[in-house]
Amino acid sequence: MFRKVLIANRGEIAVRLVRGLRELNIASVAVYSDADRASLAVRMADEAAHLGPAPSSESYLRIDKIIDAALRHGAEAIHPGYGFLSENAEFAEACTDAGLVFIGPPAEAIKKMGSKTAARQIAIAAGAPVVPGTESAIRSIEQARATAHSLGYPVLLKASAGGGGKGMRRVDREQDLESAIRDASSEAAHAFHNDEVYLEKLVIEPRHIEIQVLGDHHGHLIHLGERECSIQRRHQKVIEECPSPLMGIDPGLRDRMGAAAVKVARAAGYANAGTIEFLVDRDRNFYFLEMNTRLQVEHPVTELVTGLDLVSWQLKIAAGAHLTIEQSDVRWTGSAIECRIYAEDPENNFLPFPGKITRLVEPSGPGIRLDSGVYEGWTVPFDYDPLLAKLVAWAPDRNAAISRLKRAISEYKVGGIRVNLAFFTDILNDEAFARGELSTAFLDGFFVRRKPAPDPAPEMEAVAAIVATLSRQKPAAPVVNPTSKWKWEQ
Amino acid sequence: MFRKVLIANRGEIAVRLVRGLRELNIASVAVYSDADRASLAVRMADEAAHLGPAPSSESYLRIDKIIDAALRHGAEAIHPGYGFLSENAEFAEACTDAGLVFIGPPAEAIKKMGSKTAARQIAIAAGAPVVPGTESAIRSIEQARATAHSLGYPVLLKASAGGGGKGMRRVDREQDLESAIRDASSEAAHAFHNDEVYLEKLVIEPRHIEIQVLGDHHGHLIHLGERECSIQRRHQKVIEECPSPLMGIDPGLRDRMGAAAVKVARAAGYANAGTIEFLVDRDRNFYFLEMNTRLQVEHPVTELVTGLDLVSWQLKIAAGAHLTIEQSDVRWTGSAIECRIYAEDPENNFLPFPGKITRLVEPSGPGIRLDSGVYEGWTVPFDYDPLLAKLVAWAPDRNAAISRLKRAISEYKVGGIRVNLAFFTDILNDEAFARGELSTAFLDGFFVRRKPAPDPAPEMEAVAAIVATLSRQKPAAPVVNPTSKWKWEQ
Amino acid sequence: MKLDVIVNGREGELRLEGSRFEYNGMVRDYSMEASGPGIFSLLIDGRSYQATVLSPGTIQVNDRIFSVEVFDPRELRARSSAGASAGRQNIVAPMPGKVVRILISVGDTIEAGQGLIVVEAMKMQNEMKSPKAGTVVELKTTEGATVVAGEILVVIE
Amino acid sequence: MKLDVIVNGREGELRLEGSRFEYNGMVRDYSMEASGPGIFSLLIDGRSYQATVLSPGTIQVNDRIFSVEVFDPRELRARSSAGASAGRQNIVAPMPGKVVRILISVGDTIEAGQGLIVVEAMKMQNEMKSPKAGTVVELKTTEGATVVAGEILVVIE
Repeated sequence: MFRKVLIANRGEIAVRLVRGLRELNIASVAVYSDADRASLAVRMADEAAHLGPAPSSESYLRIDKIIDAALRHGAEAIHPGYGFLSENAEFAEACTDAGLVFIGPPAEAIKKMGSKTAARQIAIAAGAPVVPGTESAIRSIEQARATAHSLGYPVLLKASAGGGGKGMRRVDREQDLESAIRDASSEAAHAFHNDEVYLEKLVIEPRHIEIQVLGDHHGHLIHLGERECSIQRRHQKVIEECPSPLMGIDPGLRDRMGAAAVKVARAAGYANAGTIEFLVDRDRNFYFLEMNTRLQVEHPVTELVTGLDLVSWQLKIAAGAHLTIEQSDVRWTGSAIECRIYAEDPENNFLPFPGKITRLVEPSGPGIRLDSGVYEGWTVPFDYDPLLAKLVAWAPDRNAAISRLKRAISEYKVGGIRVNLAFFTDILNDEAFARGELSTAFLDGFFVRRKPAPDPAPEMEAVAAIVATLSRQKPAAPVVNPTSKWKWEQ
Repeated sequence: MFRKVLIANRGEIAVRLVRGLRELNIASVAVYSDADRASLAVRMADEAAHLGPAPSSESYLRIDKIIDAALRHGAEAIHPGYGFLSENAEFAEACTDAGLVFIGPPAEAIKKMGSKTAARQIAIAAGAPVVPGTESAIRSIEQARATAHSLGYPVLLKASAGGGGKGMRRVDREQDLESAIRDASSEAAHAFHNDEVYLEKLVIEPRHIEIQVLGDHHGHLIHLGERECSIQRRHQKVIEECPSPLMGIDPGLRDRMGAAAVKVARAAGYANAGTIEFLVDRDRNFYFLEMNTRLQVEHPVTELVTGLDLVSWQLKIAAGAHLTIEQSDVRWTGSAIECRIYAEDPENNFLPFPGKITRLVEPSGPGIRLDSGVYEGWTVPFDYDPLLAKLVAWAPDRNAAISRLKRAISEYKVGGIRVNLAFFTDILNDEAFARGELSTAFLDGFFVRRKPAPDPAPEMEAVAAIVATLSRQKPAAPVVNPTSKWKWEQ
Repeated sequence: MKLDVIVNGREGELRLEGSRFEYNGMVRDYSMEASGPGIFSLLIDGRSYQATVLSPGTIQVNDRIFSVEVFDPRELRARSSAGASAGRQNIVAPMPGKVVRILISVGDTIEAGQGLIVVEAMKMQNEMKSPKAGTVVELKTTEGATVVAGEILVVIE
Repeated sequence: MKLDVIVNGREGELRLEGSRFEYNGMVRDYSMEASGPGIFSLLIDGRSYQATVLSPGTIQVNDRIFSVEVFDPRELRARSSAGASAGRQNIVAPMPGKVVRILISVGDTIEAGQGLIVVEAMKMQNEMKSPKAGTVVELKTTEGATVVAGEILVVIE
C-alpha cells in the first residue's frame, strides 16, 4: 500500500480524502491556491503544498505544478477527487510518466468515455440501451421525417457538436419538424460553427439514475447499485438517494441497469470507481447517458447503503490489490439520502453566495453523516464551486431517512452567507417527494406548488427582537459562560 | 403514536431522545435542574420544565415533580433514559397511576429483575446458566469444603447481603478456605450487619458480554445480538463493541447467548428494550449476571450493526405497536465500537474533572456517529455522571472500525477540562486489543505494558510555543478571519 | 428598556423589564441563557426557543431566520422621516462577487429590462437588468471590483 | 521578538522574526493562519501542524497537548530565583470539586499517608493523603468550598 498520497483537489472532497488516507495509515499531502491556505483540508492534512494564485487555471488545473508538488513531497500516488483534473486523460498520463500512480481508471478509459459520441458508440457496441435516434447528421427533411416517424413524437433535435442546451429543440408534431430543424441548425451554426443536427427520441420528464461500478486491474468488475439524482437545478444535482424509489415498484430494475453498466465499463477497459449515468423514462426503460470516470460527489449514499468504503477501495485497487467482493456479496440495506449544501440563495434563482461564515452549528447524532469542508470563520472563496458540505442521512427506510434529514437540518445553522438548507426542508416536506415521484423536472413543479411558509408565531418574532437587542448591547465573548445568568444593563 | 413525550433525564441521552422524538414528529419536553438550565438538551427540546436544585435527589430523582411536569405540559408518556429513575418500579407505577405511559418494561418486570437474587432465580428457572455456586449461606466448614471441591478452585466467597466488593474473598487452595470464610464473614458482619457468606466458582478474567433484547406488549420478543463491554475501569464500561471478537472464533455463541437471554426476559414478563449481562469464561461458557431493564448507554453499537433504531422501537412499542421484526430478520453487518468520552483524568486514576469547556472541536465524516450532550462554553456540572459524549465508529470490519475511531479521535479536541481521548488512542493502538484479547482485567495489563509516548518532534514543541505566544498577544476574536494574514506586533 | 425594532421589515416595539418582555402588546415572562457560541436558549411559557445569532442583526429562531434592526425610539423617527427620494431606484448586487462588465455610463438613457452590470461569482455570471426606464444618475462601482450582496451599484432616476 | 518559554516544564527560548522562528537553536521558516475558532494551521518545511488553543496556555499540536508559559526574559529570571521554600510541601487539589471533609487542623502533627482532606466531584470522593510526616502550617480551604484542580489546599512543613 502507498505510504503517502497527494490530493489534487480542495473543499469537502479533499477533507474526505485526508480522512480516508488517515484511516489507512497513509500520509496525506494537500495542495492549495492562495485562496485556500487557511482551508480545512490544509489544516487537517499531514503535509501541504502551495500551487499558485486563486484561479483554478493557475492552481488546481496546473498539471505541472501538481506533479512537481507530489515529487517534492515524496508522494507515490495522486488522488484527483472530482472536478478539476479528475477526468483529464493527459493528467493521468502525466502522473504515470512521472512515476506516480493516478488513483482512477486507465488514461485510455478516460479518453474513451470522455467523448460523448465515442462513449455512446461503446455503449451501443456493449449492448446497452441508448436513447433511440440518429447518430449522424440529418441530410434531408425527408430522411428526418422518416426517422422522426419511426422514433415517434415527441422527438428532440440536438446539435452534433452541442452542449449546454444550445441548438436543442423539442418537436411534438410532424408539421413543426422542418422549421425546428432550420432554427436548431442556425443556432448550432452560430454557437459551435457547425450546423449539423441530429434526432433523438425525447425522454419526457426522465429520472436521472446512475450506477456505481467498481473494478480492479485484474479484470474483476462489479456494480454497487444505483443512486437516483433526479432532483437537479441548472443541471446540477441537489439531492441523491439510494435505493431509487423506482426499485420498490420494479425490484429487477437494479439488476438490469447494473448488468448494463458493467457491460459498458468492461467494454471501456475500466478499472477503479466509476459511474454510468442513465435516463429512465416513465415506462422504466433506461438509456445510457454518459460515464463519469472518477469518484462521484454523491458517493456517500452508496457507501451508506452497501457498507463499502469507496475511497478505501479506490486506494487499494490503485495499489494493485484484487477487489475481493463478488457481485453476489453486495447487499443494499436501508435508505440513504444526501443533500448538497451550497453557498447559494435558493430564493434568488440559486445565485452563488460566497462570503465569510460568521456562524456554523453542525448536526450530528444517529444516522447522520456530514462531509464538510468548512468551519466557522472560513471565508468561502469566490473562485470555486459553491459546494460547502454534504449532509447524508441513513435510516432503515426512506420515510425514516427523510425524517432524520429534516431533524439534522433543524440542527444545522450557517450564518454570514446564504445556504439552501430551508429549501431542502421544503422539498423533504413535499408530498410528491414523499411518494417518490421524481424526475429531472421535479423542481419546476415544486416551485409552483410550494406554499409560502406560514407567519412565524409572534413569540418567535419577539425572541428574535430580544436576542438582537441583547446581543447588540453585550459584545459576544468567544466563549460565553452558560451557567451564570445572562446579565445586561438596562 | 404519542404527540408529546417528557424526557426524565439529562446530558447526552436527553439529546439522543430529543432527536429520536423529533424524527417521529413527537414534541419533546426536557426537564432540568438549576445546574442544567443552559444544557444542550433544554436548548434543543421543544419544551422544558424546571425541576429543582442541582442535587439529583432534589431534581432528577423527584418522581412527584417529574410527573407534575409531564401533566402540566400535556405529555402522554415519559422516557426515563438510563440511570436516575429508569429502573425504579415505583416511578413506572407512578406514571401509570397518573395516566402516563412509562416508556420501558412493565413495573412488575423491573421489580423482578431489580433484585439480584430474584433475577438469579428467574434465570435458573428459565434454564439460563448462572455462575455455579451455593445460593444459601455456608453452614459449616465441611459443607464449604465439599462445595468448593465440587466447584473446583479458585472459588469466590461472597456476602449474601453484599455489594461493592465488601465481604468478597478469592480462595485458590483448600487450605486457605477456613480462614477466608472467617475473614469474609467478619467483614460482611461489619459492613452489612449480616455475616452470611456463600460460595461461587471464580470466573477468571471474564469477558463482559451482554445481549440486547426487544419485545412488544403482545408477547413477541427477540434479541439483537451482543455487545462486548469487557473494557472497564472502576466497574464502569469505557469501550463497547459489536460483534464481540469471540464471535469470530465461535460463530454459534451469539445464537446460544441470545436464546438464553430471550428465555430469561420472557420468564420475567419483559417488554420494550432491555439488556441481559453475562460473564463469559475462557472456555466460552457464559453465565447470567444481571438484567438492565432500560435503554443502555451503549445502545448505538447495536443500532449501527443491526440498522435498527432502538429509541424509535421503544416509543412504538410503548404506544402499543407490534414489533414487526422476526428473529430471522435481524442481520449484523460490519463492526461498531464505542468510546465513552468522560470528563476525567486518565493519568490521575480516572478522577472526575468537571469544569468549563473552553474549546470543543467535534469529529465527523464517514462512519462516525457522535452522540454528545455538550457544547463549547458549557460548564460540566460537578453534580452528575462525567459522561460527555459517545463516539462510535462503524466500518465493514473491526480493524477498519479501530482505524476510523483513531481518525475521529485525532479530530476531537476538548479544552478546559480533562478527557480520556488520548487514553482511547493508546488502547486502540494496543496489540492485545487489536487481537481481540479482552477481559474485565484488560486495563490492569494494559497499564503495565503501555509505553510512554515518545518525545514529540521539536517542531511540535516550537509550534506550541509560537501559538501560545501569538495567541497571548492578540486576544482571540469570536470569529477570526482566516483569509487575511495573521498579524502581530513584534 | 424600551426600543423600536424592525423585524423582517415590520416595525415593532420591545420593552424589557427584568424577566418580562412586552412585544407589540404581548406581555410574557421569559428566561434567557447563553447556550453555545452565539446561541441562546429562551423559555417562554414552558416552550423552548433556540436563537442563533447568524451575524449581527440576523437571528435564527428555531427554523426561521429574522432580520432585526434595533433603534432607540428617536433614531427610528428620524430615519422614517428621511425616506428615499421619490423616483430614484437603487440597483443592488444580488450576490457577492466580482463586477466583470459594466454595460452603461452615467447619463445614459435606459429602457426597462436593459442590462446594466454583470456580476460573477463561482463561475456564474448574473446580468443585472434595470427594473424601469430612466436615466443613469450614479455608477458606484468599477469593472473588476468586489461587491457584497445588497451593495448599491447603480442609481436610476 | 525574543521570549523565554516553559513548554511542558522545560525552559526554552523562542525568537520570532517575520516568517522565521528560532526555537532552542532550531531555525525554520513557517506560515501561520487562523483556521477556525482558536485553531491555527502552521506549515513548516511542507508539513502541516494543527494547533488548537484548548485554553490560555494549553495548546494541542496534532495529537499532543503542551502546557506553555511565556515570559519576557527578565520575568523568568526573577521567577526562578524565588523558588519554593525548602521543606514546605503544598497539597493541591487533584481534581475540581467540593471539599466535603477536612480531617486536620493547623498545628496538627501528621504522619506520611495520613488523610488530610476529602474532595468530591461527580459522586467520587477522593481522600488526599499527606506525602510526608510534618506539621500542618496552613489550611487554605473550608468544608463546602469549591476548588479547582491544582489549587493549594494545605501546606505541610
